[in-house]
Amino acid sequence: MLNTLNVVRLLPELILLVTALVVIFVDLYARRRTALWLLPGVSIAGLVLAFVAAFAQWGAQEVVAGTLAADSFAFYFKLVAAVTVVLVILASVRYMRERTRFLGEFYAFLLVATLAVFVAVSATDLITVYLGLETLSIVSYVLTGFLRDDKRSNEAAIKYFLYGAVASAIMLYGFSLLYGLTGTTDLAEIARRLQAGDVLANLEWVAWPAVILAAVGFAFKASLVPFHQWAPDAYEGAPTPVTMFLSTVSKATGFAVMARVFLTAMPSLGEYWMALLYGLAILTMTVGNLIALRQTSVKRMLAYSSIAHAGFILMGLVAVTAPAGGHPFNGLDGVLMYVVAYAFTNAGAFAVVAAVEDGTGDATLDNFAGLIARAPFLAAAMLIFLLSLAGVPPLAGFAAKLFVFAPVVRQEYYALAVVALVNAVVAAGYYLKVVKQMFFVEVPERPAFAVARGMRWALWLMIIGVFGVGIFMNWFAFMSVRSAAGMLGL
Amino acid sequence: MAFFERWVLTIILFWPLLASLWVLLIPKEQEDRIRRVSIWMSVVPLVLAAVLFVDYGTRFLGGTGGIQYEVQVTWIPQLGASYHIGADALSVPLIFLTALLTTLSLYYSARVIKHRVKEYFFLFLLLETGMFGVFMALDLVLFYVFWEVGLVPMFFLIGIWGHENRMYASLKFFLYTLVGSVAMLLAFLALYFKTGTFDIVKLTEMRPFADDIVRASLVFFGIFLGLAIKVPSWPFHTWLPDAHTEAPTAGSVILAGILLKLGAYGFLRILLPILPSAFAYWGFLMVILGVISIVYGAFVCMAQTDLKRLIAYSSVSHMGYVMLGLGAAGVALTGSVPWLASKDSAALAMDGAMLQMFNHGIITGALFFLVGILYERAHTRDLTAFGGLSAKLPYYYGIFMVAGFASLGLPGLAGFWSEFFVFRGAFDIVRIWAAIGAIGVVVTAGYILWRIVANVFLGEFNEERWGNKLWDMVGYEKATLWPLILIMFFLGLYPTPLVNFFNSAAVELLTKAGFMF
Amino acid sequence: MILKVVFLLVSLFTVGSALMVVTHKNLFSSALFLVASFFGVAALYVLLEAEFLAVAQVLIYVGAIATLIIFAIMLTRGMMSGRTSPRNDQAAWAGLASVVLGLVLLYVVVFRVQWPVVEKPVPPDTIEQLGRALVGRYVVPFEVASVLLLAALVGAVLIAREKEV
Amino acid sequence: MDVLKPQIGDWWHALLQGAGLSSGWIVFLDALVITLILLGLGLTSVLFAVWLERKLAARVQDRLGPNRVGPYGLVQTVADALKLLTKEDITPDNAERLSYNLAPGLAVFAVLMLLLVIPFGPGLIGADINVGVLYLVAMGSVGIMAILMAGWSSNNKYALLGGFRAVAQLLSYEIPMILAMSVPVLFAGTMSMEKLVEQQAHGRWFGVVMPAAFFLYFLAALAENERTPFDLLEADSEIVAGYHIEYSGMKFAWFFLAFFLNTLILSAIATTLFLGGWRGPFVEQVPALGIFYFLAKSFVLVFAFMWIRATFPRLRIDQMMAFAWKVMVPTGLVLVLVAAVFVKLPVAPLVRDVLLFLVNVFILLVVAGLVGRHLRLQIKRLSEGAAVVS
Amino acid sequence: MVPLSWYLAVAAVLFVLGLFGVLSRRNAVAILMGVELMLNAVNINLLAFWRYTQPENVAGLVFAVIVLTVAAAEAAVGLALFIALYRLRESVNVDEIQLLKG
Repeated sequence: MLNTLNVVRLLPELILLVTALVVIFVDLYARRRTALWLLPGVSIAGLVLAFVAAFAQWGAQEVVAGTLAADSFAFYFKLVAAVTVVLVILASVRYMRERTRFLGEFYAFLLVATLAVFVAVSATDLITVYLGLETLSIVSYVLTGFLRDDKRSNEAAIKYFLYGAVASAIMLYGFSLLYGLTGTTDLAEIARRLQAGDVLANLEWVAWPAVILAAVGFAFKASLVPFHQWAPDAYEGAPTPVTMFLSTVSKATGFAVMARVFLTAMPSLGEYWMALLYGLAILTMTVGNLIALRQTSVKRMLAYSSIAHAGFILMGLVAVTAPAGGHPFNGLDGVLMYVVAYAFTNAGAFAVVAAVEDGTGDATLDNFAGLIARAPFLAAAMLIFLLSLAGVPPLAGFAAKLFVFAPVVRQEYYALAVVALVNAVVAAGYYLKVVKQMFFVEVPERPAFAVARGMRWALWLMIIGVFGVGIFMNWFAFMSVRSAAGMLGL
Repeated sequence: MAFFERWVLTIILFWPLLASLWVLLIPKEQEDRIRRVSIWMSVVPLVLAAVLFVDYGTRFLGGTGGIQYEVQVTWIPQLGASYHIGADALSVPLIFLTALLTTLSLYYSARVIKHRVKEYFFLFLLLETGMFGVFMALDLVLFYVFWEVGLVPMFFLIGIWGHENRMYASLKFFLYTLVGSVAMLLAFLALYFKTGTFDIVKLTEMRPFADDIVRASLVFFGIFLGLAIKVPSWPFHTWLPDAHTEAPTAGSVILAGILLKLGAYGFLRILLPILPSAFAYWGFLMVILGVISIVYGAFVCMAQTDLKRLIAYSSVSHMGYVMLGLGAAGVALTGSVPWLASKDSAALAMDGAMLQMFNHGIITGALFFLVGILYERAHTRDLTAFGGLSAKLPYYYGIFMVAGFASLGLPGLAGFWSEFFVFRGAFDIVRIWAAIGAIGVVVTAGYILWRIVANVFLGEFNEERWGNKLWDMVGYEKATLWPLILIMFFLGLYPTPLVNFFNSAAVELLTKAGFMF
Repeated sequence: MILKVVFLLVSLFTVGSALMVVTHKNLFSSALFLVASFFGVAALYVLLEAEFLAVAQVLIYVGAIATLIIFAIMLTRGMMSGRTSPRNDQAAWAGLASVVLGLVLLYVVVFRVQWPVVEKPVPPDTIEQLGRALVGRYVVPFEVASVLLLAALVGAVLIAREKEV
Repeated sequence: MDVLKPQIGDWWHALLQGAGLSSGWIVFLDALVITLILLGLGLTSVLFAVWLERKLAARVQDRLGPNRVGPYGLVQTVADALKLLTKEDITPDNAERLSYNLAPGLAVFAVLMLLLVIPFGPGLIGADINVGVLYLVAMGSVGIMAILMAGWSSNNKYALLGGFRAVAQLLSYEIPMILAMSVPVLFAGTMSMEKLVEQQAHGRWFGVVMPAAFFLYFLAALAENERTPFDLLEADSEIVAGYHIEYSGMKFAWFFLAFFLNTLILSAIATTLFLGGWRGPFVEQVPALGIFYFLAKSFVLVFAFMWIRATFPRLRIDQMMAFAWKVMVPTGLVLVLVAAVFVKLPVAPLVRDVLLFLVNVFILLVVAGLVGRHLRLQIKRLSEGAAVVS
Repeated sequence: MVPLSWYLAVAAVLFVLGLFGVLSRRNAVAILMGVELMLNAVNINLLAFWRYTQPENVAGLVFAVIVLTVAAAEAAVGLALFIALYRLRESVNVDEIQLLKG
């Protein structure tokens, strides 16, 4: 009921909502020149406030209004999302300015998408889970197709939309079965009811359909093979800042929701969903990497690479355990580490792609040739991000890999470990292809180009982030272990 | 001296990193300044490493062995991973070797590298930090971090400043090493889950998986893969000829001189003390691989026409000695050989392996410098293109002969002692295999004398092709090589200090592994 | 008994219309059958004593979604008839997969599982409770849904707007 | 409260039970009879309304109107209907037959369905479902569907344009209409039509308490009914009758019927929601009076509809859309907000009603003022532009 | 009373029909129609479960309401995209979207 609602717990969400409205009003009333810096400024200010509001509540552990959890797990994702979206906004200032005049709407949509992420990651009820995911999806469709007159943007959005709509319908069917079996939509309550006697007798018959159908939706959001076909197209066709968002925050949300639903609502079905995810993980990383190997567009290559990375993240969830005493490497903290590392890294890589697109018109491998001479900062930044993606220490990607490989080793899933190993190497192979283009190939005839200021800041922040996560792994380990512990009931 | 004790390693470790950042801040147009800065900055760790060498020696004489200069600062408390570094009788010489070869390489490169100077020196200094880190790390995570940090700059050094096939070679180098290192990471994690720590010292005390040979073997092979690729042992060696051949001169020097030692060092620092049971169990395998490497490498050398490639394959062969020595010690650990013989033999074999690590660094480093010097003039590495250089380039010939003879193990030069110790140790333990391995020594003499000396230095001088394009060694080249030549002579005549160092390290490691002396 | 007959008629109507929706060649007719199907579903809701949802179904599905769909069809006139087949190359596989999935679902969901059925009447104040729930326990989804609708509206306008001159 | 229904209903049920029918049959016959009554009532009213419209328009235009068939031409409509029924029924060659033939029926059906929830008198309601108001809105959208079908299936570009306009206009005006309708719903706390009437006892008509909402509803109803000044979907001078351009004979008659039924029903809804429904003096004593009051109030509204139609010019389509979205929707939102606040106001009902009335009038004035100012500005700009051109 | 399984059967059939539409249709709007059928099936499920297992708990109703709402928003955005696509390509057939393949 309303009177028991603790509004403070919803402060991050409210701040985002208000900021989105303010952005729209600013867009209405500010002069264009002012709006150009005021819009991103206001958006970033709102996100920073939301970040602070979420950070201040770190450590809380309660359910707000029956359908949202205010726990460390959720706050962790909120923090990551807020930071990443700030970076996205910084990276998009010039990119979007040159491509559309609906800037106010763009930033407002980004904020609403973030709001949806906030809701989805803290959802403790099938209804909020669905609504959060779906809001995120629908706003993402719009963002993907934002450059309406650009064929690629539009087609990307349509592909994304069609896959998304089907996936969410399938997921809903699974949810409805869960609801039918347990008579409730509350995740924790579902878990309790699933262990009740009358339900138990039917469990084996509902378990597979419910798990598979529900997993489809999450798998779509997290772009796991075989529900990934939208991803490369959407990532390539969408405005690149949007791609940054999709490939990091949106994907992370898929994992957050997947983890929460499976761990909170279906712990007793663990063997079912873990087996499913095991297969998906292997499939995802292998297929993603193999296709990425063949790409000539860097944007598309990164798209497939982020599919492959989804497989790596999934490893954490496959091998999730609840070791006593809140020790690290319980699997879930691997997901969390990966998400934060990946947020900086992949967003950074796509930001560089955006900058290269701005500077050279496209983002094929050829456009990256000799980048070190033409835009040394970009090349260096890209190198750092690619190395991080490859998992080279002391960068963020290493921390991530460490934390997802660890639980797999702990559980002694040797097959998975070997597949992951091979994939890590394959992935490094195509990352190095880009490095090779940037550093080894020399094209003296191509002109140098400059990087926009917002982009420069965003890249610096992301570089700092990538190094920070890698070197000060302990802070992030601390936070992710705490968050994971809360979720695992430790 | 408390300050020295506490900070010397850290300063050595991070000094090159600071230097590299300094280089980064210098505008790329000021190439001379970049060169000066990097060379002088690299001298600092060299001096410190020399001081360290001496200091450790005095301590050693004073009776304090084992790991010294230990620093342990909590890094990731959740994982029990810490910034834990230290140096013992094994690592101190290797640190010195690293500092020496880096300084020489930088000095040499300053004259040779004209293209993208800033990046070059930046990467080289970064590389030095990575190598130092591996030799100092006493924590598996830290070890892994520095292991990988060393990987990236070398990838660039090969890829940007290498020869025609540099891109292929750099990619191959990186990917091969990465396969190994990821496997190694997985094995480290397995160790962690068994013990709850990444600390090498603690792990050594705990000796995880001592009673579970299956899991111990799994972990062993995870780490083994990473190290053996780096060493490189046959059949993981295929990246090496490409990488060495295509790398720029200084890159080859570091690659052969230091990076290969990282793998061998890993065997001694991690595998032997932490997983002695598996090390012993699979010791015979290492013997076999070592012998195959020796013989195979040597025979392949005979078939080379590319001078640099020949030296590269000789590295495979020479690193085979290291493997043979280590494997023999492992076999001795099983206790399957007579007690009395194996006790000292194991230590001797390990002494030999360690000596070989150091010597090979010096000798092959020198050889690669020499090949580089020739290449700078002739722009070809084809053996058959030359002939009769002994008359035209006498100084060069002389230096080359010293290095070459050292390489083939001529008594009086450094190489002799390591080969001698290895075979002396191994003969007692794995007699037949050691005997087969000895074939390699013969073949080595063959390719040094027949392939190189006969083809390059003797015979007809091709006047119309080379005319006066080839000139003898000049000052900076001499300055680069003389320190190495001197060390070869010194160690050839008086190896005792180094042998003492290594012997104490070997004894200590074997003791930790459960060998009673 | 009479309820069962009514149910059967309604569901036949619904499923039949749905079948036409997915098989009819003419897109516009498909859309009309979709409307019919929506009505059928609304009637099923009435049979389930969920009048509010039945009305909402008509209001939203027929009044909003179907209208939008038909509107879109009309705006993209000329596309739904003629030249190309309405089905894609994988229609046969799709049919097979759908039949198999359908059989599995029917077997599992309908015949296998003993759903925990209770014989209880619907409380008379259901709608009031629904209203209270929407501003109580489910206030967050309620509000988020409104934000979503607003965003979707703005987004749709933004994307479908006239070409800029 | 239920005065009429129990009396008649009990007698009727007793009769049926006496005939030895099972309860299932009784339910069925109930439904049948109610349907027939509603149909009869609706259709007769339409006959009268058509006549009224023609007479009224004639009077406004200083003509006589129908005066041949029957006294004052009262039976003229019947004659016209018969004529339409006997005319040839043409279906265009390229028409989409199914929907072409279905559309008129659906149009009438959609409107007739609305009769079900309208309380004609105390207890005289087809079905008092508890989401009555929502039902009204929902059925309204079915009407749109019929127009879309007609517009599309005729395969005529004017018809299609009419269809487009139907969606644009009807959907747009549905929103202020729903907003206006939700004001009394909010105030009464129920969506049941009968309960809404109950809440308007003692002359406390919502239309009086909240004149702005009533006015908003009225305007929206004009548009929903495709009446001047909002009759753009069949604007004769632009798209020659729009969606039913191809229809003739019987099928045209269906559309015609739907149109007039809609007029009546929108008035009836307005009566129920805002004018106290069947309430009036002495209804408590003589329930039958309720029907009279209800019809009387409804026909006053119908009269107003017709009057406006006869006297106003048609809007341009962009003006019409702008009016809906820029004037009516915001006003409606404000009204809903105001109502929501006032419902919770802790004062005596009378005080609250008076306050609400004042606020409503204020809003009405403000909106009127704003619209007026805008119009004046536009006129000024237009005249200046004209000056420049000339 | 009609047994619950009847409703579930209708819902399952509707769901599968929708899925068939999605998989077999070439036109984007037709695919969307399939999706709408699937959503309807879900709603039938939800309401049937609500009625037969938990009539006094409105969670099922709330869920159905939310699904309805989201479906509307989704359809709006989707159709807007289709219209934009049509403006760009004069076609809303998805298998003609080749630009991004491969």
